[in-house]
Amino acid sequence: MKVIKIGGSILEKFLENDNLYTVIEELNEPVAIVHGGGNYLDNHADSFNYSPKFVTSPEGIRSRYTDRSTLEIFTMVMNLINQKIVLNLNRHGIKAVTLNGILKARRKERLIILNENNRKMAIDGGYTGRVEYSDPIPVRNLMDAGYIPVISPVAFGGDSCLNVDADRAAAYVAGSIKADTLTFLTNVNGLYYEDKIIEKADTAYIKSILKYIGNGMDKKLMASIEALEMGVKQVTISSPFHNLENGTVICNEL
Amino acid sequence: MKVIKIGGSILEKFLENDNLYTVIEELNEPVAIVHGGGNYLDNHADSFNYSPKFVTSPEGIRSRYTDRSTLEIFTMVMNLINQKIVLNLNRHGIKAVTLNGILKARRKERLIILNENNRKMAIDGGYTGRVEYSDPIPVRNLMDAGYIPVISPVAFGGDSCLNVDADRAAAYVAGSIKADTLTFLTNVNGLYYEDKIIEKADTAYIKSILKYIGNGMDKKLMASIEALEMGVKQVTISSPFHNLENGTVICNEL
Amino acid sequence: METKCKICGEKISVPDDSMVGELIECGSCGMSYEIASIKGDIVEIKPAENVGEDWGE
Amino acid sequence: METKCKICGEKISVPDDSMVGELIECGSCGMSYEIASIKGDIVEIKPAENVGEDWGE
Ligand SMILES: [Zn+2]
Ligand SMILES: [Zn+2]
Repeated sequence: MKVIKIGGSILEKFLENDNLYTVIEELNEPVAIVHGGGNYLDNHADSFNYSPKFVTSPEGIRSRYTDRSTLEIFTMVMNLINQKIVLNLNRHGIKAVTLNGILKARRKERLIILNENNRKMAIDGGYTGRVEYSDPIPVRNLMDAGYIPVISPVAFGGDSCLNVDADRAAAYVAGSIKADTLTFLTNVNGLYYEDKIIEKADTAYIKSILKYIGNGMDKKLMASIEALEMGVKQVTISSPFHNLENGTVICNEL
Repeated sequence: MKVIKIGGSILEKFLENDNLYTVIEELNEPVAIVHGGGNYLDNHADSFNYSPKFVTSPEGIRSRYTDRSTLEIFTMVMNLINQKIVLNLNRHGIKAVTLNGILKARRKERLIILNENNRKMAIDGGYTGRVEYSDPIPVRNLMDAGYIPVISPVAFGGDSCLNVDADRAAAYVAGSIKADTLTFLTNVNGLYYEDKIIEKADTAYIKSILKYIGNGMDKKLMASIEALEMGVKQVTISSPFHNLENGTVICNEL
Repeated sequence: METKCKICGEKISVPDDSMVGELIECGSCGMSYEIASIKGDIVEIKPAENVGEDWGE
Repeated sequence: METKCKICGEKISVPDDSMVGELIECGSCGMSYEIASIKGDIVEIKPAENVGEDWGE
């Protein structure tokens, strides 16, 4: 069993070119898909009448601020992306269905941002959360029956829906069903460190270099470690437009 | 096994009051939910930046015209409603998940409307469709595992998503899994004809009075007949705020 | 304007402000047509498709 | 403005344009605080929660 995470510009390319099915056809095993879509939302903000709101973390990272109205648009756009993925796969004879409502998260009560005086400040956390649970039963049921469940980065928590990180959501989905492989499809063909690609690494090594890795990839690595700790056998980070078997492979122990 | 259709003002009341769980708790059998939401979309049009477009049929019935941009908003809002239903149920300890991608429909190529000269005219059908298939396997799988699949009135057909009638979608879902009962929850406590409620009827009788029944209820009756012809044992039309066992019961034969 | 029924050959009168897409009926045999094109006074018609009700939500 | 560390009792200076919610640190013991309220010159503080990164999509 395999879980594939698709997000960022790769996701937009898949939707545009309607070629996600080629990736699925290469695989010969049951698969679940977790998608992201923050990029998509920002790139299509106008058409959804959405004014992106961002805050800056003390580390200087700009991130979406999910207030109440953002949450509503966020969940609608994630569901739209989900539907497009399912439609694209069905169109090519691949049985896929939307499966949502299986993720639970803890709402972040507070976020630390840099305010206009460039000083750290705690603000209401809005509607983001940290994934804490993925129900394996519906996922495994559908996979066993030959369907690809397609899962959005929306979780329930604190009496609301929450915007959750799709990398971490994928880690929990994979961990909960004890997937053999969790694959992050990205626009680079693996993890680069000191100008060369890392073909194979264990979690101890990944932890040791984590602080030198740029934003975006570092989140994938943290999610990879979580997935492996939950019992996933290996994590791969690769580009769908290169050989899926290439890229970076991470295991608990080499 | 039971399929429940919720739409119209009842749906909005359930979402507002967060009391759909009370209906589910009364039942003691596996259930699937199909929801509508045309009303919800129209009543919240502003907040979705949506300008409703309507056309009038030769019979004088005003209906939504689903052009490309309406389709996108339609599918997003239906998914939002779906998510709200699933959240409401989960919040009260009822296991429910979003299940979409199981409906297939035939796109309507042409619609007949009344134009500004009050003459009949054929226009492009836009993105509505007639449900032709519901995949029973994912629905039954989830129900067998103890989950309530919540299904939106969005189908695939002609290379696109399509806006489909939720009553008919519910009929196909119920028919495909050979449900014992299909229940339409409405804001009236059954089918009224000649000023009194009909407690029990067979399809022959329903067909004989169909043309005297007002818009809205007539669609439910047509969907009821379809469901019964597909093997559903009985259809009930009732108000959730009265006794669910009251209302109108329709069977193939009394 | 006018056109001719493809079934019974009778004349069908067409209002001057008709648009492409409008449906007309032969008064003689009852056949339904859709206006396919209007060029000057020449009205081309094609048999109307039978379209049932199915409006979605 | 200033306030006093709840752990070591040292003075912590607070910029005049500070807002409720801003985080300040005791220069002496390193304890982190969040400004709970500012009334005139009186700055109330509470221990800052430890908040990890989790921004969603
Ligand atoms: Zn004729
Ligand atoms: Zn101190």
